[in-house]
Amino acid sequence: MGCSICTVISNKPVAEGLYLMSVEAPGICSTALPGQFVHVRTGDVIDPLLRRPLCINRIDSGNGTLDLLYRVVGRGTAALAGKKPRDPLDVLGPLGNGFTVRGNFRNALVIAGGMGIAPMFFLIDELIRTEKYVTLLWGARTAAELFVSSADFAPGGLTLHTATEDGKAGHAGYVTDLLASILEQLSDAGSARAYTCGPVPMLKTVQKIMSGRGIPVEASLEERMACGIGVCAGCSVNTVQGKKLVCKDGPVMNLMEIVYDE
Amino acid sequence: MGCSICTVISNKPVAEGLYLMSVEAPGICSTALPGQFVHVRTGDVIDPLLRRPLCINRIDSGNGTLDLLYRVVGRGTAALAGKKPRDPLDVLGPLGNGFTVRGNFRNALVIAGGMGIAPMFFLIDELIRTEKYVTLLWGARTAAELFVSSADFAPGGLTLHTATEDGKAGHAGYVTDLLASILEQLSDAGSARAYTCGPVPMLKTVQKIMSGRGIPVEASLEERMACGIGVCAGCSVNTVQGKKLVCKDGPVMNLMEIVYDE
Amino acid sequence: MSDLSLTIGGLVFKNPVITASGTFGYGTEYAPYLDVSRLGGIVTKTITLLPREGNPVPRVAETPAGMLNSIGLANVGVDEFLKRKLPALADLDTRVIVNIAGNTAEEYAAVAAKAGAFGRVDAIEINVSCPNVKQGGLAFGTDPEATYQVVRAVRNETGKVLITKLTPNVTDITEAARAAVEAGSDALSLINTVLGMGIDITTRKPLLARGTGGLSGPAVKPIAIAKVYQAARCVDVPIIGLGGIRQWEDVVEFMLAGASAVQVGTWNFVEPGGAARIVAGLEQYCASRSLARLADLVGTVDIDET
Amino acid sequence: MSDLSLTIGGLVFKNPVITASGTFGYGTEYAPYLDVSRLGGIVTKTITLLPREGNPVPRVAETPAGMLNSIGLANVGVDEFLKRKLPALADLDTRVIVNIAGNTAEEYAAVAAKAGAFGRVDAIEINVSCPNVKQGGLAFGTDPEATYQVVRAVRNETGKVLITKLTPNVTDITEAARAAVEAGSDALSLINTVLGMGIDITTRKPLLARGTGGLSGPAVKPIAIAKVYQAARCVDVPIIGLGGIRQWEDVVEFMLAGASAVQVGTWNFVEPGGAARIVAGLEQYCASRSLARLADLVGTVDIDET
Ligand SMILES: Cc1cc2nc3c(=O)[nH]c(=O)nc-3n(C[C@H](O)[C@H](O)[C@H](O)COP(=O)(O)OP(=O)(O)OC[C@H]3O[C@@H](n4cnc5c(N)ncnc54)[C@H](O)[C@@H]3O)c2cc1C
Ligand SMILES: Cc1cc2nc3c(=O)[nH]c(=O)nc-3n(C[C@H](O)[C@H](O)[C@H](O)COP(=O)(O)OP(=O)(O)OC[C@H]3O[C@@H](n4cnc5c(N)ncnc54)[C@H](O)[C@@H]3O)c2cc1C
Ligand SMILES: Cc1cc2nc3c(=O)[nH]c(=O)nc-3n(C[C@H](O)[C@H](O)[C@H](O)COP(=O)(O)O)c2cc1C
Ligand SMILES: Cc1cc2nc3c(=O)[nH]c(=O)nc-3n(C[C@H](O)[C@H](O)[C@H](O)COP(=O)(O)O)c2cc1C
Ligand code: FES
Ligand code: FES
Repeated sequence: MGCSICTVISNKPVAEGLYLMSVEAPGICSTALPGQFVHVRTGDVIDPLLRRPLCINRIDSGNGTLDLLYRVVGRGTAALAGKKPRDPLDVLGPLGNGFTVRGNFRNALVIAGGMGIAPMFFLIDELIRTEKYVTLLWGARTAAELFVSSADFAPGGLTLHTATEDGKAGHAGYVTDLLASILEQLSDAGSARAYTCGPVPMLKTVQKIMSGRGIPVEASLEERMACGIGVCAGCSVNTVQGKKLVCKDGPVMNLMEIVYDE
Repeated sequence: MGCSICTVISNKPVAEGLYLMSVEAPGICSTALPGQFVHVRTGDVIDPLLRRPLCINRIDSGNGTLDLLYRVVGRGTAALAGKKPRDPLDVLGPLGNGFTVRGNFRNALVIAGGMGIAPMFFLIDELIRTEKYVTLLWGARTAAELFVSSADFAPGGLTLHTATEDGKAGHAGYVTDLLASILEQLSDAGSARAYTCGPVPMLKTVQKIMSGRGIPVEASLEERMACGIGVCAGCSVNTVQGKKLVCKDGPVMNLMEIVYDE
Repeated sequence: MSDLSLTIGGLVFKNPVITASGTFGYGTEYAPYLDVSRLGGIVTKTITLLPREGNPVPRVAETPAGMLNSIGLANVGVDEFLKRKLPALADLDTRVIVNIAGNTAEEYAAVAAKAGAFGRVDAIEINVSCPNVKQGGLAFGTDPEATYQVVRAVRNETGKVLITKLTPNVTDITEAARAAVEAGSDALSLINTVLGMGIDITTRKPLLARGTGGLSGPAVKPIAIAKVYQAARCVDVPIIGLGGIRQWEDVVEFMLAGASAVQVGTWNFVEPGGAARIVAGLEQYCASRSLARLADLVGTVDIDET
Repeated sequence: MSDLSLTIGGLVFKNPVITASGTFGYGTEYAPYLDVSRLGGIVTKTITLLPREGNPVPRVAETPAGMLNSIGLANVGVDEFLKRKLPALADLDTRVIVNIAGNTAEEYAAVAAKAGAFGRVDAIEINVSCPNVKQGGLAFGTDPEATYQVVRAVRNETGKVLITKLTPNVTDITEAARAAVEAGSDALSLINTVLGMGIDITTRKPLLARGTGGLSGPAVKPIAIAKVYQAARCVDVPIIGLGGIRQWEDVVEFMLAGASAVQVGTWNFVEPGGAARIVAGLEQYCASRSLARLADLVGTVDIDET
C-alpha cells in the first residue's frame, strides 16, 4: 500500500471505447491480490479533481507491470486514454481486499458482466496457478469486447462460456441466463466457489440464482469514491451487518450479505 | 477578427523560460497589424479557465504563420510551453488596435523592456518595409534573452542598442538609461515617432523622459483581461480622457495620455 | 422540429438560452462570433441612472475553474444606453432584457421608467446586488424587505415583464425569492456572483484592487443548481438559472433542477459564440430523444424525498 | 530554522497545517502515507453522542475543481471513539482536535464533556453545521443565536480549547463569528462546505442521493478566503482557515487574509501525504525568505481601503 509515480508502458484500445493500459509498478505488483484495485490520478490537474478507482486487471510479476482494463465513460477515463508510453501515472495501491483464492475447493465459477471482467483475468491466473477448474461466464455488449480467449490463460484450467447482447458471439442475451444450467452441470457443487463482478442488476440476479445453494459467492463491488482508503466514508454499501465501506471492507464482499433496496 | 482552431508549427525555448511558438493562422495573418494581440485558450479544459492575451510577435505572411513570444510565468503559459507541433491551438484575434506605421516621419524609436519586446519584431519589420530608420533600445534581464540581432531583420533599417540587468551585454542597467542620449543624437526629432512596451515602471520613466518633446509615443499596454474584446470591462486604464479599455481602445495607446497613480 | 420555447410573464422566448448581464456587453459586441438572433434572449450590462466608470484595476482575476470580478457596474448610463446602444438591437430576432440597478429604490424605478418606455425592451432584470446606500451599503438583495421595496418601486413604474436577479450570498434564498414575487416580479434569475477573494502571495495584494469580488464560472455551478432547486420549489414563477453554464448538458441540468430558462455568463469570454453552440446542442438533444417540448424537463429531477 | 508555530487559546501548535474533519478519518488512516507527527494537528471526523451510519449513497460526487459530499456525519459515536480510536493517537507528536456535533445544544455538551475528560484531546472543534432538531432542522450555524447557545453549552462543560467551525452558507459571517466568540470560543475555523448540488442528466437523479450536499475543494478557495478575511477583521481570536487548500502557497494566502492556522481537507484524498508536503513547503518558504516567524504574515494583506 503506497502512492507512487509509475510509468505507462503501453495503452491501447482493445475494442471500441475499451482500453488496456500496462503500467510499470513493481512495488504494487509484489503485493497485489486478485480483486484489489488501484486509485489513479488521471493528470497533474485540479479538474478533474478526484482519483479514479480501477481494478487490477492482470499482473506480470516477472516484469513488475500491471494491466488496467477500462472503458472510457467520462473525463477521467478519457484523460487516461490519452496517456502515452513513458508518461508518468500517479497510482495509489494496491487497495482493498481481494478474492479468496486459497482453500479447499476444486471448482471456481467466475461470472463477469461488462466491465465486470476487469478484475477477473488476474483472478483466473491465480486460480489456475493453484490448480482449480475454472469456468468463466463472460457477458459483453458486443463480440469485439470478448477480446481474450481461453488460449490467453495457462493451459488446461479454463472453460469459457460467453454471452453478448448483440448476439454476435455465444449466447444471445445476458450471461446470467447461462448461470442456472451451468450450476446443474457442476460436478461437485459442495466444493465450488463463485466470483462475480458486473452491473448491479446482474449482481442482483446472481444473488437470487445462487441463493440457498451453499456455494460461497464473492462479488467485487463498485461505489463512488473519494479517498479510496476508508477515510471519507463516501463508498458505503448496505450489508446484513449494517453499512460497510466498499474501498476498505471491499471491494470484494460476500454477495449473499449485500442488501439491495427494491 | 475571429476565433479559430489553428495549428502549432513549432514551439521552442529561446532563452530560459522564454518560448517562441509558430502557429499556422493564415486568416489572422492576412489582416493583423503590428501591436495587435491574440487571445489564446491554453487547453481544452475549464482550469485554467480564461484565455491568455499575447502580442503577435511576428508574422510570416507568405506561409500564413504567426509567432508568439512568451515567458512562462504561470499555469497558462506553462501549458502553452507544453504544446507540440501539430497540436491544435484555439486563437481569437487579431484583437485591439495596432501601432501607427504609416505617416510622414523618418525616424522610429522603439523602446522595449523585458517581455515588451514581444510586439516589436512585427512592428520593426513593418517600419523597415515602409522605409523608416529604426532605432531599437532593447533591455533584458540577461544577455541570453537578447536572442535576435539586427541581422534578423531586413538589411539597412535597424540600429540596435541593448541593455541588460546582469550587465553581460550592452549597457549594464535599464534601457531607459540610454533613452535621453539617444534622443539627443536623433537628427530630426520633428520627424520621429516612438513606440514602447514594457513593465509599468519603465513606461512611467519613458513618459517622463519623452514629455514635452513633441514626439508622439505609442505604448502597448497590459492589463488583466477576461474577454479580450471590450465586453467585460475588466481591462480598464486611466487616461486623460477617463477610463478606457486596454483590449478595445488599446493595447496601443498614446503613452502621454496615460494617467498613472502615484 | 422540437419546441424549445418557453413563456415568462406572457413573453415567449424561442429557446431558453439567454446571455447574462455583464458578459455580453450591450448586445452587439459578440456579433462577429455568433448570430445573436440564434439566442433566446440577451441581457445588457447593468444600466444605472448615471454613467459609471467602475472600480480600480485589477478588476478581473482567475481562480480554480472560475473567475473573480469587481467591475463596479461600469456602464454608459441609461440615457446614453437608450440613445446609442439600444437602437443597434432593433433588427435582432431575440428578446432584449435590460438589467438595471441603483443606489436607492427610487433610482431603480427611474431607470426602469426610462427603459420601459422603449418598445425594443422586452423585459427588465433587476440586479439587487447593488449596495443600498440608504441602508449603509449592504446589498439590497441580502435583505428580503429591501428586495421587496426595490421590486415594488420598479413594478409601479413599468408594465414590462420583470425579472429579479437574486444573489446567492444569503442564508436562505427562498426568503428573497418570495419577497420578489410578492412585490410583483414575473420571474427570478439566479445566481449572481458568489462573494470571493484571492491574494497574490508575491505582492501581498488582493487579486482584485477592491479586495473581495464576485466569483463565477464552472466552479460555482453546484452552488447555482442548489439555489435554483431551492427557489423553484418555493415560488410559482419561472426561474432563470445561471452560474457556470458552458455546454448544453449544463442547461438540461439547470432545467431538471427547476429552471425554465438559463443564462450563459463567464463562458462567453472563454468561447465567444459558445451560447449559440449551446442552442444547437439543445436542438440536437431534443431531436435525438424525440422530445417534443424541452420545457417538459423543467423541475423533473428524480429525488427520493425521504 | 524559522519558527512556524502559533498559539490558540494557550495551546501551541508547532506549525499551522492541520488536517480537516471528515477528511482524515480518526487520525491514523493516513499513517502509511505520511508521518502524522509532521502535522501541526489533526481534526477527527465529527463525533456524535450515538453512532451514525450516515446518508444513502451516492454520497460523494465530483464537480468542476471540487467535490460534493453528503456523508451525513457517519461515525462510530463518542464512546467507541474514546475507547478504540483515541488510544491509537497516544504517541503522535501532533495536536488532537476532536470535532463534535449534536441535534441539540445538550447533545453537543454531552459529547464535549466525554471527550474533554481525556488528556490526549487538546481541543474541541464545534461543528455547527448540524441540523438543530429543536428548531426545525435548520443548521445551528445559520442562526447566530443558536450558534451562541451551542458554544455556550459546550463551554460550560469543558475547559479545553474551543474552536467553532462556521458555515459559509450565511448572509453575514461576522454575526456567527461574533456570537461564537462571545459564547467563549477560543478560535474560529472556517469554512465548512458550501451548499451545492448536481444532477446526472442521463438518470435525472441528483449526484448525491440526498439532493443537496456540501461543496469543497479548490473551487471554493476564493469563497473561503473572502470569509476568513471578513471574520478576521471583526473578532480578536485566532482564525483557522480552510477550503480548497492544496499547496503551501494556499496556506500563505490564507494567512495573509487573516488565518493563524489552516486545515487541509479534500486534498488529502487527491494526494495522501499532501499535508506533510505542505509543511515542508512552508519550511522552505520561510528559509528561502529568511522569515523568522511565519506567524508574522497573519493578516498582512495589502489592501487599499478606499
Ligand atoms: C473498486 C472499483 C473498481 C473499478 N474498476 C474498474 C475497472 O477496472 N475498469 C473500468 O472501466 N471501470 C472500473 N470502475 C469504474 C471506474 O472507476 C469509473 O468508470 C471511472 O471512475 C469513471 O471516471 P470518468 O471520469 O471517466 O467518468 P465521470 O462520470 O466523469 O466521473 C465522475 C465521477 O464519478 C465517478 N464514477 C463514475 N462512474 C463510476 C463507477 N462506475 N464507479 C465508481 N465511480 C464512478 C468517478 O470516479 C468520478 O469521481 C471501478 C470502480 C470501482 C469503485
Ligand atoms: C495585450 C497583452 C499582450 C501580452 N503579450 C504578451 C506576450 O507577447 N508575451 C508574454 O510573455 N506575455 C504577454 N502578456 C502577458 C501575458 O498575458 C501573461 O504573462 C499571461 O497571461 C500569464 O498567464 P499564466 O497563466 O502563465 O500566469 P498566471 O499568473 O497563472 O495567470 C493568472 C491570470 O492572470 C493573468 N495575467 C498574469 N500575468 C498577466 C500580465 N502580465 N498581463 C495580463 N494578464 C496577466 C492571466 O491572463 C490569467 O488570467 C500580454 C498581456 C496583455 C494584456
Ligand atoms: C465580468 C463580469 C461582469 C458582470 N457584470 C454583471 C452586471 O453588470 N450585472 C449583473 O447582474 N451581473 C453581472 N455579472 C454576473 C453574471 O451575470 C452572472 O450572474 C454570474 O457571472 C454567474 O454566471 P456565470 O458563472 O455563467 O458567469 C457579471 C459577471 C462577470 C463575470
Ligand atoms: C467527504 C467529506 C466529509 C466531511 N466531513 C466533515 C465532518 O464530519 N465534520 C466537519 O466539520 N466537516 C466535514 N467536512 C468539511 C471539511 O472539514 C472542510 O470544512 C471542507 O471540506 C472545506 O475544506 P476543503 O476544501 O479543504 O475540503 C467534510 C468534507 C468532506 C469533503
Ligand atoms: S472512498 Fe473514502 S471511504 Fe471509501
Ligand atoms: S478584457 Fe474584457 S473588456 Fe477588455
